[in-house]
Amino acid sequence: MKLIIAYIQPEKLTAVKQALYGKEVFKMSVTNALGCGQQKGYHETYRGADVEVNLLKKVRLEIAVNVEFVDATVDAIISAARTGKIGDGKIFIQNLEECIRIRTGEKGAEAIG
Amino acid sequence: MKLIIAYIQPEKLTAVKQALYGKEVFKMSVTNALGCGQQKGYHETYRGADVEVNLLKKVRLEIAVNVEFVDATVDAIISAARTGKIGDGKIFIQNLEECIRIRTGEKGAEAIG
Amino acid sequence: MKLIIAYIQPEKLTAVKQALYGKEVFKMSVTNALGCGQQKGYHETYRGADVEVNLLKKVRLEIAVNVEFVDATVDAIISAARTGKIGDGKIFIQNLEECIRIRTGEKGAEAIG
Amino acid sequence: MKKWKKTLLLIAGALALGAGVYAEEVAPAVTAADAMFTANNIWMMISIFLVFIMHLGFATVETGLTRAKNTVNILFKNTAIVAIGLLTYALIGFNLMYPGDFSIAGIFGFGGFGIAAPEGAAGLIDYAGGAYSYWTDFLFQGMFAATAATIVSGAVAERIKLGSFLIFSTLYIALVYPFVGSWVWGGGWLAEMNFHAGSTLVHSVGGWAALAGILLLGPRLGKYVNGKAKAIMGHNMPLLTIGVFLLWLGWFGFNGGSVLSGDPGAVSYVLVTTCMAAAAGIIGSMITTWTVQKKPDLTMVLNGCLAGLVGITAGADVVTVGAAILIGFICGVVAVLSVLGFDKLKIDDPVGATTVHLVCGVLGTLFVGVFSPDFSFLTQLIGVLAYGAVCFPAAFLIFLALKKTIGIRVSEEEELKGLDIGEHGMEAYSGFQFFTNS
Amino acid sequence: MKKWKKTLLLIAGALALGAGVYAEEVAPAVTAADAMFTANNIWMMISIFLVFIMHLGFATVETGLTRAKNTVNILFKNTAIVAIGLLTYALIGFNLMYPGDFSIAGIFGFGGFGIAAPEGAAGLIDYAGGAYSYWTDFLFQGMFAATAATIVSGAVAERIKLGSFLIFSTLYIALVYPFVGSWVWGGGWLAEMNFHAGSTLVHSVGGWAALAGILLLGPRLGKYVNGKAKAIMGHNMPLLTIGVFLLWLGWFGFNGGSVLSGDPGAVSYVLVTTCMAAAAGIIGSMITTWTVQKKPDLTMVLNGCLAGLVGITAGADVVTVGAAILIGFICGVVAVLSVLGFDKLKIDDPVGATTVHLVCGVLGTLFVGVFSPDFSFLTQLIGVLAYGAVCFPAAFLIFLALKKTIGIRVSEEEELKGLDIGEHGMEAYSGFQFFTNS
Amino acid sequence: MKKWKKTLLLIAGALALGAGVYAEEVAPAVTAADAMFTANNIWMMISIFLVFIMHLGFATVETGLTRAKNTVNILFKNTAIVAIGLLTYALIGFNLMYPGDFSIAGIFGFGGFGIAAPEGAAGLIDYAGGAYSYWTDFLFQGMFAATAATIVSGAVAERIKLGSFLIFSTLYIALVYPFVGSWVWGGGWLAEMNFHAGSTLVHSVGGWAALAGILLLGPRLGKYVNGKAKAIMGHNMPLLTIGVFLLWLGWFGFNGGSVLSGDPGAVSYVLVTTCMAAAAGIIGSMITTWTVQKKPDLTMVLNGCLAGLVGITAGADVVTVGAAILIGFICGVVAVLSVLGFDKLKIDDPVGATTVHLVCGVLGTLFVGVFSPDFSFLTQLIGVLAYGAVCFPAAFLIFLALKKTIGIRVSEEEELKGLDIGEHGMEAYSGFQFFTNS
Ligand SMILES: Nc1ncnc2c1ncn2[C@@H]1O[C@H](COP(=O)(O)OP(=O)(O)O)[C@@H](O)[C@H]1O
Ligand SMILES: Nc1ncnc2c1ncn2[C@@H]1O[C@H](COP(=O)(O)OP(=O)(O)O)[C@@H](O)[C@H]1O
Ligand SMILES: Nc1ncnc2c1ncn2[C@@H]1O[C@H](COP(=O)(O)OP(=O)(O)O)[C@@H](O)[C@H]1O
Repeated sequence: MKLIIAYIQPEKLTAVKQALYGKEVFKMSVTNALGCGQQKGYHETYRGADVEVNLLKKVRLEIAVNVEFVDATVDAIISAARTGKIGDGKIFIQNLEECIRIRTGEKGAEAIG
Repeated sequence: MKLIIAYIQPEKLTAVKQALYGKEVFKMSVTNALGCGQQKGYHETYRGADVEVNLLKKVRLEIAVNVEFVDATVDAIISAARTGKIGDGKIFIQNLEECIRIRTGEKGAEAIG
Repeated sequence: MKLIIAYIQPEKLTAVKQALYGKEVFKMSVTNALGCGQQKGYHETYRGADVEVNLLKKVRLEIAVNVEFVDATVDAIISAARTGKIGDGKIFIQNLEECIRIRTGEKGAEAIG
Repeated sequence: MKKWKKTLLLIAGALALGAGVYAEEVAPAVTAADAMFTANNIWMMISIFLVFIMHLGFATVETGLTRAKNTVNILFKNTAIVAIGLLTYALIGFNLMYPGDFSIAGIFGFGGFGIAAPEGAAGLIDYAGGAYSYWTDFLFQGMFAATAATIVSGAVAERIKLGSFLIFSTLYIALVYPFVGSWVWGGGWLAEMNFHAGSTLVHSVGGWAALAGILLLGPRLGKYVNGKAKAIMGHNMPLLTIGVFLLWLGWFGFNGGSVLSGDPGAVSYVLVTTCMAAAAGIIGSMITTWTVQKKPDLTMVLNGCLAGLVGITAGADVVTVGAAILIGFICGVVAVLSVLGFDKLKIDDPVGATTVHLVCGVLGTLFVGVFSPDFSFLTQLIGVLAYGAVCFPAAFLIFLALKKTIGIRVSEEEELKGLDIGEHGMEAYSGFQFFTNS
Repeated sequence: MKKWKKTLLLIAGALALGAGVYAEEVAPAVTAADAMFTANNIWMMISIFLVFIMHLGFATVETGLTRAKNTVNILFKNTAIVAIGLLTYALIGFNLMYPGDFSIAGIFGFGGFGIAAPEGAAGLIDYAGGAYSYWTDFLFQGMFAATAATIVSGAVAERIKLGSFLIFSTLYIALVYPFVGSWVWGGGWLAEMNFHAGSTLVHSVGGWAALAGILLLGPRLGKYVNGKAKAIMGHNMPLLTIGVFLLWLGWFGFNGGSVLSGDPGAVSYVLVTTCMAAAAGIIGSMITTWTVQKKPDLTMVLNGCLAGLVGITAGADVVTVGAAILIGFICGVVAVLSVLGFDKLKIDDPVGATTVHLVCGVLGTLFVGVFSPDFSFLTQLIGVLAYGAVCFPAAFLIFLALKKTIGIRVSEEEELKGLDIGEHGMEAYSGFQFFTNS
Repeated sequence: MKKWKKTLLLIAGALALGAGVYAEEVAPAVTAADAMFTANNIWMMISIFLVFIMHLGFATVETGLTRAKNTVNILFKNTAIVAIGLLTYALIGFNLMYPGDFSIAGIFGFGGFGIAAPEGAAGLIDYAGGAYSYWTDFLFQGMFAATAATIVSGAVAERIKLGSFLIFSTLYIALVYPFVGSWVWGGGWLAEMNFHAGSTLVHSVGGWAALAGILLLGPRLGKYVNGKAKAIMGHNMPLLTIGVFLLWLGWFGFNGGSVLSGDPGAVSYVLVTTCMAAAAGIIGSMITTWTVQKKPDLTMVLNGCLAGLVGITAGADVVTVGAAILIGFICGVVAVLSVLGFDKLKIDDPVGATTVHLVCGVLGTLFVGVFSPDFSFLTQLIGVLAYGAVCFPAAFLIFLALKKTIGIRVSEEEELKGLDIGEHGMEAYSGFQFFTNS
């Protein structure tokens, strides 16, 4: 099992969700995050004082999948989130040792989906 | 060392915390998250337009523990968070390579608790 | 590649960011979190009823780096976040198997920075 | 707004005082009585506006002191109540409260459905001795009517079913409030006893119903755990503060308008006692909360301000400035202790409505018998008991009937998710992130 | 505030009625006409305050019904509009609306730039038949002027360029509004036809411009996806509710002040019909939204309240109380259906301004011809059409000219990020966390 | 509200003008002077309400311009100040400000503790030449008293200890404000010199104390880093905007009530100059912020509006409409530059109180000598300097004494966590998620 973490532009969340559903990935967790990447920030001013905003709003997806779903999941995210512009985001993949469904106590591959 | 990530229903947080304390797990980090799982969402309407809300409010726990604490931690979470209803949540376990206490620079098993 | 997760005091974020920039670590993701650690909480009261607040506000950093950057990153965080007081925070290091830049599809070491 | 006609219309209008027929050739001379009538009526209209804005004050206070997930529901209830109050008062309430003649001596009378002004210019001037017009009278009284239900709204918040609450409010405002109101304002038996309660009547009528509602509903989930009161924090202190200031503002009309004319000496005196009691309520509750809770609690101090205002409402025109300060101060102290006390009794009132309106309303009414030589403590006590003896059971019965039939409490699941989603399918603060752990 | 001079100054002041020269020895006796003048003028000044606070009401309603990321922009527009409205009205508007003599019979006239009171005490008393002073008149009318642009502000929110909106508003308020206003209020051709619209005029003038703006701008990104309307939720229901209550409060002056004197009978009657229509609007929309949408939508009910208020504005002084309730109820029902209908037509109006001000403004004006025997339906229809025929094209042309030159819509990127960052480089709720997924 | 007694009581009440003895048989005829008295008094009571609501305006402006973590603290201070202001004014202030006779010629006098109306109906009518009642006078002045401390509250926000602030406010309102106030309003030496400042006096008295407080406290943590000003963003722009509109509304009573009668010409003229200056302040600051900061800053424009209002306060009754616009515009421009300037000087004023109240207050007072032929620039300058010479050192000394004893600044840790937790042990927005990185 793998844990896929993806940072995407907030406005792409709906499209990414649709794309994941299309690949039969229905389960995921979402948090909002602030990101510092290649995308440069912008300037705000407040009462004359300059504010450099370099932490930009991002959405963080966390998706646990069985190994055979990894490629489909990554492809789905990329296809929906890519605009070709800086700031599109990044995907990280980690190993996941165990997964347990709280309701039933099921473990592993059965529990994940 | 392992990193345990658990998604639970928000209203269960206090109970889970108590259960973890009972097992002498005192340290944890909490964020709020939105989750898409087996639990189906609900519909809102706003000025006549339908809104399907399928990202439900969840609480995400992140708990780093030494290997010998893994089972106790998982059990505590399950015992306090389980209602038997869809939406109870899920637990993920990952390997944790290193842990450092910023204040003292201690590392590993000492630092974790 | 490694994934470094650090919990720090919110007011240290700017300093930590500067320190990371100094070590040429420019990319990171930030979320806010609540933490339960050695730092004891505080009491609020509301209309006479006591409220024990033991989940304290923390900032969570997630930084993916190539292996050779791990030490520099950890040092930078510690140097900027340490005050010597309880509540300074903790750093966790995990293995990171893959990293993909959504915009270009680049993978691995190239994609991370 | 046809300015070209203005000169004509206005001379005529001002003089003819609303009569249908305007003399276009010879405008009769303005008399001093006309001018006084106009001035008095303007004062009463201002009071209408001030009492009206109290409804916004109540809405924001209740919203501020409850959780974000129940915000839409509270705003909805407070909006609907104003509409229900005004319409039922036009249909039934006004003529039940001011029946003219009583069918059952001093206890019950009904002047018929609907509202209609006395005819002609003479009718206008004759009405209320030329102090204000029929329509002004109706609207001033109508603005009060909804208040009783609004007081209940806060006390039962975060757990009552919307439909049941609206049915309760309609019945209570349309029937109970004007019925018991007629005993004093309509010239019934309590008026004949020289009972002096002024507008605190509204507070106690609302307060008793609030108590009945709370007892039948039970506390919110998670309020009392293992016998200990837990804090369920209100989500918006600026809203609360806006509400309290608006209520104080409204009280200028609530008490000042109750003088029923623009009499400079009498009205301004009432404004002074009202403000002094509010200020003393703030100081009284501030000292108490700082002492008892170690750190001064804003919500307690704002409750204390309202407590002072409710406390002075009965006696605003008949006590001295010194007594007003004392009354306000005592009510401020009592407010804090009463909120703590109700929690001890496991009576869960999220906004302190029973404390402010019932406890301090009763206290204020009794204080008239203490601080003014013209009124008897015994009569004041009888009045207070009489209202409790009718309002509490009446509210209890209506709530009970609803509980046995359509139910009054939302499901546990809905209570956890919030009534905004449950009753309205919407959120109050779309886009904002909440940490919802209760 | 020099109290040591008070006694002297005040006797003199009160009597001399603003005349420059104060008699210090022999104060002339106060006449009843002086007192009446003072009372009437006080009423009109109160109306000024009430109409003024409507601007805050509009600002908060529009803010509440849109997204957090566009809040600063909306507040900014509503602040700027008040300033632009008052200043252009002083420079041009007042004398365009009340030209005195028409250059083109009943259609166009201009009384010259700037404002200046008639001279001397006599001028004061003679002005408007002694009902109020020149300055009161100017300020009351000036407070209305900005309203038309404010109505547009909500409809075009979340996507219009700030600069273009300010230019549009300046032109529309300074030229179009007073020009068409003179037809009725200035004594022009519609006044001569006995057209009775009162202040709904403002609503329709604003409403037509709102419609023109929406059509040229197009819907917000993400509002209509695959031909279906998506919800773009407003971010702050308490702000919305505060706004609606403040607007209702303001309406007491909007309608009550339009009586143009403090006449007790006439003004208080208008207050009653106004309140009854607002209350019935709430009930009408509540029933409709509960039926159509299954759960009652707070935003619809608050729109319904405003719809009732707009609906009664034309006829407040000439219809019966029963008719007022009916008008309010119908407008409440229509409000809900109209919001749904505009969405079907893909006309994206975030706050329902076209529904409330245009649809219900037109309805209310026509209702005068239905419910009052003194006015002809045909004339009312002619008036309504005349305003549409001039205001819509005028607004459309101004917007079109702006679109072809400096552009009227912000970039897609700015719309996604929000106009607060884009136009102002700042945030409305610094520190709060949002979940921004649109 | 005993309607059955109404007719009788009201005829009597209206005529007897608050006298204790009511003739029940033969009601004396209403005189025009009675009606005028009633109308004037109503106007002054309205002014009381308007000035009262300014306190809510200040509370919301200050809350909006500071961080969420200090919200409870600011609301608490503003609530407590109103109570302290009213109570100390009743005890000491009123008779210190209006001593009747001066002990030290034109400089100091004290009329004794407490408040008491002149006796009998005659006393009422004689008081202030029949313009308003004793109680109206007291309450109008009392509402001003707290304002001075409120101005300080914003400037020292986010770092001052609650207890120290309350002690400072009590001393400053009870002693310093009425003492220096007596020089002008009490008929002291500046009144004799024909110094014309009107209510700007309040602004400068508050402004000097704000400056003293800021200098002794030092800037907020993180405000000036490496010699550069950093933005510490206010957390709630809708609250700020609500506050500014409420303040503008209140200013109608602040300036209009300072006419001290309902004189139609004089009052309405003051309302017009007030509005014109506010509008011009908006335009002036808008142009300046748009030019200097590239994008127009809402907080600057709202400060500019207040700056225009403060600027016109001294001369509202004596300058032309054109001059009012000019004064407002200049103050609007100055407001923006002054906020930037104070930041350059590292004087950290989170809400711009020193800019708005001190800088524009001084400017406005001087402008009277420039734009009105009746007043001398030199006298105006002397007045301004006199106030600075007493108020600044007085405030400085009180703050210094507190600093040396109980301390005036909260600990660094408390400042980081927020004063809501530190001073009150509670939060303003329970459940909302914040990103707290400072
Ligand atoms: N090395 C990293 N560690 C943690 N988060 C990262 C890293 N690189 C990118 N991110 C996250 O991804 C987001 C998008 O990255 P960005 O550099 O803008 O994309 P791109 O690589 O397409 O230019 C960032 O805002 C940040 O949240
Ligand atoms: N595969 C997954 N990847 C990421 N998060 C998941 C996954 N499965 C479940 N979750 C999280 O756990 C929450 C509860 O899951 P749910 O399916 O409702 O529980 P159950 O398995 O008991 O039906 C989800 O809302 C989501 O936040
Ligand atoms: N074992 C753990 N698992 C998850 N989070 C932890 C763990 N230990 C510490 N943390 C996070 O780090 C924060 C700081 O920890 P704390 O114990 O206060 O630091 P210190 O070790 O210096 O006393 C906590 O609030 C929590 O968010």
